[in-house]
Amino acid sequence: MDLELSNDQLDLRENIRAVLEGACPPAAVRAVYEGTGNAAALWEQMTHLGWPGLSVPEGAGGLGLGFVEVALLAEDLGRATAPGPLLATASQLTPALLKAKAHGEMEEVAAGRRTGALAVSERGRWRPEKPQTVAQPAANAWRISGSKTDALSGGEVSSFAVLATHGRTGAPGLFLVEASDAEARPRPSIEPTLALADVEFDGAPAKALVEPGDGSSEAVERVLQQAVVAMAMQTVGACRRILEVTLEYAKGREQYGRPIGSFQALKHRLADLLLAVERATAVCYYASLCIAEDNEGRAAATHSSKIAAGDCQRLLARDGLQLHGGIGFTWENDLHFLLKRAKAGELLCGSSRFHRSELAAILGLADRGES
Amino acid sequence: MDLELSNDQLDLRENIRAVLEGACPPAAVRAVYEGTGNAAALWEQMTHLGWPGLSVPEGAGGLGLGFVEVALLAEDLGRATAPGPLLATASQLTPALLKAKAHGEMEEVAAGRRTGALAVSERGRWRPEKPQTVAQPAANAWRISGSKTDALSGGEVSSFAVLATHGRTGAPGLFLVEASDAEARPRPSIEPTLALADVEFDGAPAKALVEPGDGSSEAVERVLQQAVVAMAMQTVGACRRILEVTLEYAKGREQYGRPIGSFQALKHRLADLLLAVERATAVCYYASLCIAEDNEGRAAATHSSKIAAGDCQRLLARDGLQLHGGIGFTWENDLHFLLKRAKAGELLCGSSRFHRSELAAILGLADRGES
Amino acid sequence: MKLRYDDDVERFRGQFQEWLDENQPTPEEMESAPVRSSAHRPPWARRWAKRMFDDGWLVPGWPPELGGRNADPVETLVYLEELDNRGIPRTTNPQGLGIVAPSLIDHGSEDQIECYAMPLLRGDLTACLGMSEPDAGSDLASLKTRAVFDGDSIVLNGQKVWTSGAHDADFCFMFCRTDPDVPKHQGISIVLVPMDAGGVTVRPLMEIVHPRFPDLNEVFLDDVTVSAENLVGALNNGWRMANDSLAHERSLVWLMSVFGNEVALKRLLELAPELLGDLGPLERAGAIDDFVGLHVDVLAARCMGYRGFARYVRGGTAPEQALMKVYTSEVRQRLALVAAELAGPAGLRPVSGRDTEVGTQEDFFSTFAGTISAGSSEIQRNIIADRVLGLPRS
Amino acid sequence: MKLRYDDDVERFRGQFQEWLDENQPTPEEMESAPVRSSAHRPPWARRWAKRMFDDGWLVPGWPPELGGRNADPVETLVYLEELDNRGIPRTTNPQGLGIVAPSLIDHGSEDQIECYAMPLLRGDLTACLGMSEPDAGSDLASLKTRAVFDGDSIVLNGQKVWTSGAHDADFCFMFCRTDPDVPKHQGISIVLVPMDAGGVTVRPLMEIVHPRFPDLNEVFLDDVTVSAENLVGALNNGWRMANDSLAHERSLVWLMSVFGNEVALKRLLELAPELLGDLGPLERAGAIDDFVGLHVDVLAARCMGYRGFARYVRGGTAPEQALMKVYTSEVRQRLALVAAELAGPAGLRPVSGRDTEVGTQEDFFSTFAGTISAGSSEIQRNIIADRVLGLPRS
Repeated sequence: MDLELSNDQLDLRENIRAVLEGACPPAAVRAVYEGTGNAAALWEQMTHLGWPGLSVPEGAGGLGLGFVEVALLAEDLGRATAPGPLLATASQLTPALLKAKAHGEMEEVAAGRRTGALAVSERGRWRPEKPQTVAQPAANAWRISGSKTDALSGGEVSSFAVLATHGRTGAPGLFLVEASDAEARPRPSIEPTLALADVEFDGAPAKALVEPGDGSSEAVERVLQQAVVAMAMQTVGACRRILEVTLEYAKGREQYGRPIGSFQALKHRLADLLLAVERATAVCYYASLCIAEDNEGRAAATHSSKIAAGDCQRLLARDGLQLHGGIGFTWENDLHFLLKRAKAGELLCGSSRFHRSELAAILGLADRGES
Repeated sequence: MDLELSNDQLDLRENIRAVLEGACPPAAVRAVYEGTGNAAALWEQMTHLGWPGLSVPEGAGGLGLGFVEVALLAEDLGRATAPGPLLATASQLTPALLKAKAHGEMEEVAAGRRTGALAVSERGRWRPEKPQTVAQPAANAWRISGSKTDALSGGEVSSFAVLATHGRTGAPGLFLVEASDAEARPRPSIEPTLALADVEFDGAPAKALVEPGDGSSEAVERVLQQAVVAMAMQTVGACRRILEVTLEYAKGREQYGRPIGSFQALKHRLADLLLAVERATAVCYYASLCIAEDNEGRAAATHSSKIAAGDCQRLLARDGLQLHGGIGFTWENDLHFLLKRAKAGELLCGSSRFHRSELAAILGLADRGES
Repeated sequence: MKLRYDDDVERFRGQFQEWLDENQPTPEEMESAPVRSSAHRPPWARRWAKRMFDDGWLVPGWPPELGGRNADPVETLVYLEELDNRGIPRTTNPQGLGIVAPSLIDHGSEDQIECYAMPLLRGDLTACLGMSEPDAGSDLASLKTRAVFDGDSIVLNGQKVWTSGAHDADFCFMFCRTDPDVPKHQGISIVLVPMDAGGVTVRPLMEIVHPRFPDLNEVFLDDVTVSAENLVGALNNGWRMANDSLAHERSLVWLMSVFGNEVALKRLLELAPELLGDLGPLERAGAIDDFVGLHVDVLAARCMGYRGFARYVRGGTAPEQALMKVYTSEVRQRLALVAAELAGPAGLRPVSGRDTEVGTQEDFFSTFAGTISAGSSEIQRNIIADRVLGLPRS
Repeated sequence: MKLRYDDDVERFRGQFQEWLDENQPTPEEMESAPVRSSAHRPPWARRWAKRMFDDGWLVPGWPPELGGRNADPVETLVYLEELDNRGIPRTTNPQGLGIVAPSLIDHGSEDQIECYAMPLLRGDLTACLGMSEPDAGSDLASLKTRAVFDGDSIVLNGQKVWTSGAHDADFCFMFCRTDPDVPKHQGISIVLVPMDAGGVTVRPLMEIVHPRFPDLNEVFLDDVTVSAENLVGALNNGWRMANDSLAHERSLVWLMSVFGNEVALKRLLELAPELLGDLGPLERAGAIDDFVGLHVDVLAARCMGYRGFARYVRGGTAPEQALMKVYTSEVRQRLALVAAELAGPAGLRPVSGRDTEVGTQEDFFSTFAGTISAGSSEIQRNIIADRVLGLPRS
């Protein structure tokens, strides 16, 4: 097992990081937080670089890369607390389009003309096993009805990949609905760059990306796994950046005549922070690789990645803020963008608790019903 | 609420501690561990001081003190890792005799002629709600049948207070059985001073201390609560001693030219150890007071005391051993007596996990069935 | 040990309860003008302070002329319990009542007592505390703000930070350096600085929670000139007075945290049906187990506090304030974390006022005020290690 | 990134598997004479060492004349995976094979290689490592054991402690001070000391677990005289050689801990029905949640190890051994704690041999060997902070 990035992957990451450092500095994030700016210019630049089509096949105008590369992108989007619909489009819509071999829509994505997010959660919970949203077959199309919550970038995407069950058979499927056919209500949030929204579907016309029926359950699972791992990865990206800025602060800030980073109690805690970040990174990479290679350990690895990311954010958000002292508590310091991004990452695509109970079922420790 | 000892209680504790330091030094404990000595002389001295009758009424030859004093005794017995049947007799048998107003037996206890322990656990678990052991009424007596495990000092006491249910009604009761009428099998154990034994009752003649019937369930609970709090308290006593010897070690042991207790990372951990000990002590005192004053918060406080003692032993045993380094890993250092006593205290009279689930039920968070 | 107090203490409690029934501020009053910072005193709070002062319930342990009734510590404890039980704030300017006023009464001139301390007590003024500085943080001995005597005046220059309520306070109890040539902890003095004095600039610091309700400030002093009579106590005696002033009521500050945690736990348990509602069995069990742990945590804080207080009352060692601070603030943080994670994405909503709500991420972030300010948890652990455990200095 | 190795690596694995099928020690052999210490080599283990050496499977990365086949690091990894998968010990004298033999081959004289290193490899001798001393602990630079040259002899005096396997070893790779007048980390040399030399006294230290199977020893050196030819490498070069010798195979030591944790987790999950059997629903859920956490912990150790190894193979930075050590040993400890608490009083039973059983308190205590020895977790965290994070020295 080789869990280190290839040279191509390292180059890609370096490129992504350089672009985001230039185009999405904390000042740009601050503008979104304070309502004085938006992600339009950033989106344009990313489109120009072909990032929306990162995993879209070359034949459809994309870069033709795999899920590991999507995960790398997610990591750096988290690191930069980047606003805009790229994370949703690359890790939520595109996997569904790929599964459907939806050539036309993928072309639109690659060209930056279509963005999208999964609409999975209902009543505030990511519970993909039991969606209440229903898909009714109709002439030439499907009709989707139901209420979804907490769609990522839901306030700004142009389409949704909606998880719904067949009105008659109860089999799950994924359905493409144009945002103009749904009603998205942005949610007031302390993390405005994610543009979370609740979305109402009232008989919205839809195209099936994963048609409900034999094997649809597994196909849906595969799409959702990518969303989960990417969300874990972006959380860890934010956390690694928390570690970096905390280290910088600890090295520079003096107290009692010496840098606080020379106090042994802080050193040991910073060592534990590194451990938590490395641990979560390694599990996320492993999960992304299992997905990319369609390995049978995929599901367990997916849950594990979100659990490890959860442990990571819990520790990094706490100690990152604590070790910054008062300065990290001020709005004018950039730390809080990272804290809020890391926390939001825990809450989206299923909490640690949810994935722990799912993993228990996979490990045979609890019935699916019990979990 | 006043949770500090009175002057009389402080005097009592000072007295107990002085006696145990003289009569039960680590060398005496070591002799029990290595099979070269026993607790006979210690027992004689304790009897001489009237400790077995600590909470026996003065009219029956005891000292007539209350449960807070029993808890204080337990704390110091844990601190000294004292061998012998005093903990069992004072905190398990005597509460049952008190409940039964069994004057004759209490006289025997006060005179040091009767010792005893509860026989509650079955198949390795403290599950007072569902004993399989059965009491059948017979002419002039009861007959007890069943298998009990892990009786404290079970290998050396002269009698057992057995938890059993009425063969017909299923109501619980407590029954006094002489050890000579039962078959006690000592268990090989890494904590030999506790003399744990499994006990078999095969139609053993018994006297009811708590007669099965109306209100017997609550009466049994009150007796068992005392055993639980005393066990928590003895665990905390051992833990406080772990803290003391670890502090001594940290102050004296030099590494890299300075005492290891001057390294900040260790200082912070030692501060947390103190916190854990103070926390558990305070909750145990509170629980013992609730029992002594028969307060309605008794049950919740009892569970809380065992939970806090569990948290305490988990941290103190780990860091106590870790901070001692290799020396604490050697048989010839006395630390391990304390480690093993603290660990055994967690396992007896119900684990933290058990008491957590009971407390959940009391708090209304889970049905009794669910807990 | 005993669970209940003696009868005379309970009679004292009854007296206070009766008085409260008649005099406590109404919910309508309190909601009419929410408190926006720790030195903000809306009209109702002013009336409330004056009423307490006049009837001897403001600082029960003091004599009647200072707003008290010569109560003993146990009576004071019972008094605070009653306020907490009813959720009534004793003051909206805790540093003014708890630190500045007592310090002035101990060390101030007659004029200072009359013009500053008594108005503080009667509700006519509020005060802030000028201690922290940008490069000193928790290290008071490193402070740099200069105060230079110039005839009958004192001229101050420098910068303070994390000054709670400075934008709403009437004056500042300002720590400054009056002799730069002696060792650091010597040469510090205290000067009373009216916040409207020329050269005082206050810049509120927006916080990462409720950014619209700032409490912390930067305070810039640019040739601020005040009368030499504004010097508090002896010159260069500020370090000792600081230690004294922080010790005021130290024996009872833990109580507020204990109650705060109990209120938060109560709220969490009220929310439980909603938070646990649609969780699967394993998730639900995990959450319940967390609740149980928090219950023990909160109970333990109460037991530790009351135990330490009982020792203090008997004249034993001072209660281990560092232990209580680190413990109660970290329990509150754990509680906030459990609640906020259970709430899911709904917990990302911004809260509307200064008070955060259990079950939001803002509540979680707000708990860091407790673990960072007034001596961070790290500093408290140093204190425990050095002073309680007697470990050798690093 | 990829989950599987290249075909040629898998062919190498197949070759080794075939060889193992033919040659690995049988369970009967192994049970016939259990290994009682880390320098004990029962007859079957001796035969096994010789067989591996002769067929080039002892140290695959070395040339055939040293018991290898010039394998590359990935092949060596695969080789270790196979041994671990089958639960076959590569050696019963890990310090001899992993540290002493390679150090001698790097730094020793021809005679030393022939008389000490090769017999170590072929299974004819076992060695122990004389590093720790009573007052030095993990601080090698403070060692006091003196070695004085006297004509053709070296005379040693001093005391070692925590010397694993000293009571079963044939000789000791002894660190001693040969020049007391230079700074502490200079003036250290390495001398080969036969354990049957006059003046050597070995006192096994009973441990708090399996006290009947001691591994650690005190070693007293009282005018022990050995030939001057027993000096290893250059005089006063011991500090550097120590660092070299500990670096041997550092790139793969993590693998053993990763496998050890996986074996322990497997055992825990096998025990699950028994451990969970009669628990109530909430207790059961809590235990399951712990198991899930441990599963992630163990998986993460594997992922971190393999990730670091991949970097190392590409010539990147050395794998962060300190991180792996602290992590894997603490995971193992958590696992032991969960299992031992679940086992209830039954877990107090003493275990019968040197190997502890998951689900006993002895197993929990035994895990402290991992968090204390070979650089405690505290020292590893110092190393991470200083060398990986680049934090300023305390």
